[in-house]
Amino acid sequence: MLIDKKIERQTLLLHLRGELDMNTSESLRQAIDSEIERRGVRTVILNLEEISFIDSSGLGVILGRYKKLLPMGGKIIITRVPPHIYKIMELSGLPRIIQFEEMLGQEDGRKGKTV
Amino acid sequence: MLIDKKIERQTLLLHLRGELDMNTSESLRQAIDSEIERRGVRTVILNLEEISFIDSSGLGVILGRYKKLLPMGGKIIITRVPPHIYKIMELSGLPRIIQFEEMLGQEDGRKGKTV
Amino acid sequence: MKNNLLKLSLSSLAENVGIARMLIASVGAQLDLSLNDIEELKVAVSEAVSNAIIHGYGNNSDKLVYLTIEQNSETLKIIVRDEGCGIADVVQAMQPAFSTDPERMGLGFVFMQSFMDDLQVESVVNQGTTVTMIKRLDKIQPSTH
Amino acid sequence: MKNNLLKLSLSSLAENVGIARMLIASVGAQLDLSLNDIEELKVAVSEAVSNAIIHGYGNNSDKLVYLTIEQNSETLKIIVRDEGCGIADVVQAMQPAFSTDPERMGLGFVFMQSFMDDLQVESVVNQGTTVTMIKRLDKIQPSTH
Ligand SMILES: Nc1ncnc2c1ncn2[C@@H]1O[C@H](COP(=O)(O)OP(=O)(O)O)[C@@H](O)[C@H]1O
Ligand SMILES: Nc1ncnc2c1ncn2[C@@H]1O[C@H](COP(=O)(O)OP(=O)(O)O)[C@@H](O)[C@H]1O
Repeated sequence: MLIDKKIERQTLLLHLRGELDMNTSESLRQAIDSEIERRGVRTVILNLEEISFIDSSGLGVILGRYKKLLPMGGKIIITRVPPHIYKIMELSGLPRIIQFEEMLGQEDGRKGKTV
Repeated sequence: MLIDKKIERQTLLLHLRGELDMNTSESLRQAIDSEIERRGVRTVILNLEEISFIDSSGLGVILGRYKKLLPMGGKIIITRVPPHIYKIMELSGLPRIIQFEEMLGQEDGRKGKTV
Repeated sequence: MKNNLLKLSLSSLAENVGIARMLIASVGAQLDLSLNDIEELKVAVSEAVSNAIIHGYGNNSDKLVYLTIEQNSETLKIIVRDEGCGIADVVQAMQPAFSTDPERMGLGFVFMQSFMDDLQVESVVNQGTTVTMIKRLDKIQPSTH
Repeated sequence: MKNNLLKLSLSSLAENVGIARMLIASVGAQLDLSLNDIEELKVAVSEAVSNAIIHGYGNNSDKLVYLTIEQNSETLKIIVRDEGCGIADVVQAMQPAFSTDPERMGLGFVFMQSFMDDLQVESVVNQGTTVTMIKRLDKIQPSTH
């Protein structure tokens, strides 16, 4: 997985590419936690547009960051999720807890619901 | 592998897509031989632009068609070979026997040597 | 479609989980399954192999995970086996959200169950765990692409 | 890079040659080899597995081909084994252009030899053939992409 990082004040924007599984989720955890600790980041935006695979290891790291940010008054936002990735996320219940934005449509890039 | 066929008079143009190995070369052999026999095809042009893999099984079928057409006064022409496929073909000596046209360059689509 | 048997033993390395997924994806493609079905098989295999590495072997990379894929005209059977620590209480382990690792979601077995037609888990403490998953091929619509 | 061991037994089906190639391609990608090196490994594996199916087993799909990939920091060792008819004269079989099948080119061993740093063939008639190929990783330039 490739992680593309941008920071603006207390917001960290991560653009992820590739597969998010037990092999790669640890580096995502570190990428986020280090910015929370070192730079006081409080909002994390994950762009999943180019994620090709996710399983419960990847979902666990996302939920873990949510849980870490919550007591600090921070939040995590997930954007541009491809439909087949969203299906797996839905099954985990994550969309009921975490904010999703700019959903990608089945075929085109049309904007979907903003939860 | 997908085989896209066009016939014009005695010329058969095949556009191949995918991997040309022991699994797929048999269907290429059949596709060519049946047209030679049923429709009197004498020139076979193979467009390899979208071939992603070739090994000695694939090369063997091409050489076999060359050998079949030769005594009939026919010929086989290979066009638009990607560089990494051409490397394997070169090692087999095929370009010294069979006519190659419109070679694809390393990076761009520029025309190379016409043997 | 001829019967097919693929057995892969792989070092218990995190990098190899992707290889296990690719193997099942290739078999799914051979069977001309839809992209959605292939995606689901990949998740199920990913969960079972990850569990073997993380829980079974406690991330010790010197061990081997055994993945067997057996396909005939009716079923695709996937077996993931480890010779690791085993599970004391399988019923509890399979409960949604149950995990012995606070950092994990406890959704591995839930995903395997959702995406496969049958899931069996056999485990002996200190000997290892065998997860057997079945996808019925006669129920699947062939892909239309 | 940790040592890695992958063992794949596969039914002697033509469709499975692509799976064997994909396995070596994944290992090559893990090792961050160049696309060119990965391509060459794919050809070498393809030739050895095809030979096992075509020559070793005479295209009988009920048999198993055994592919082992062993990687440490210095070498990538690939072993392709069958329990087929064996080769009576290995030296002759390895000659360029030698083939017992008039439709084939006799280039399989030539390709394996060209693309690998070492090639060993052991064979016992009616018992089978083991092809061992080695790629030295310390000689390879890491990919720049
Ligand atoms: N192969 C295994 N070996 C030992 N324990 C396992 C194995 N697979 C699962 N378990 C146990 O079952 C629990 C639930 O597994 P699972 O539903 O996949 O969730 P998670 O992996 O998130 O913990 C794990 O936390 C672990 O205690
Ligand atoms: N696994 C094998 N089992 C039995 N015979 C083999 C095996 N591999 C190679 N051979 C023999 O060696 C010959 C040369 O092999 P190769 O160089 O790969 O060329 P080709 O496959 O085109 O015949 C084959 O024609 C066959 O007779």
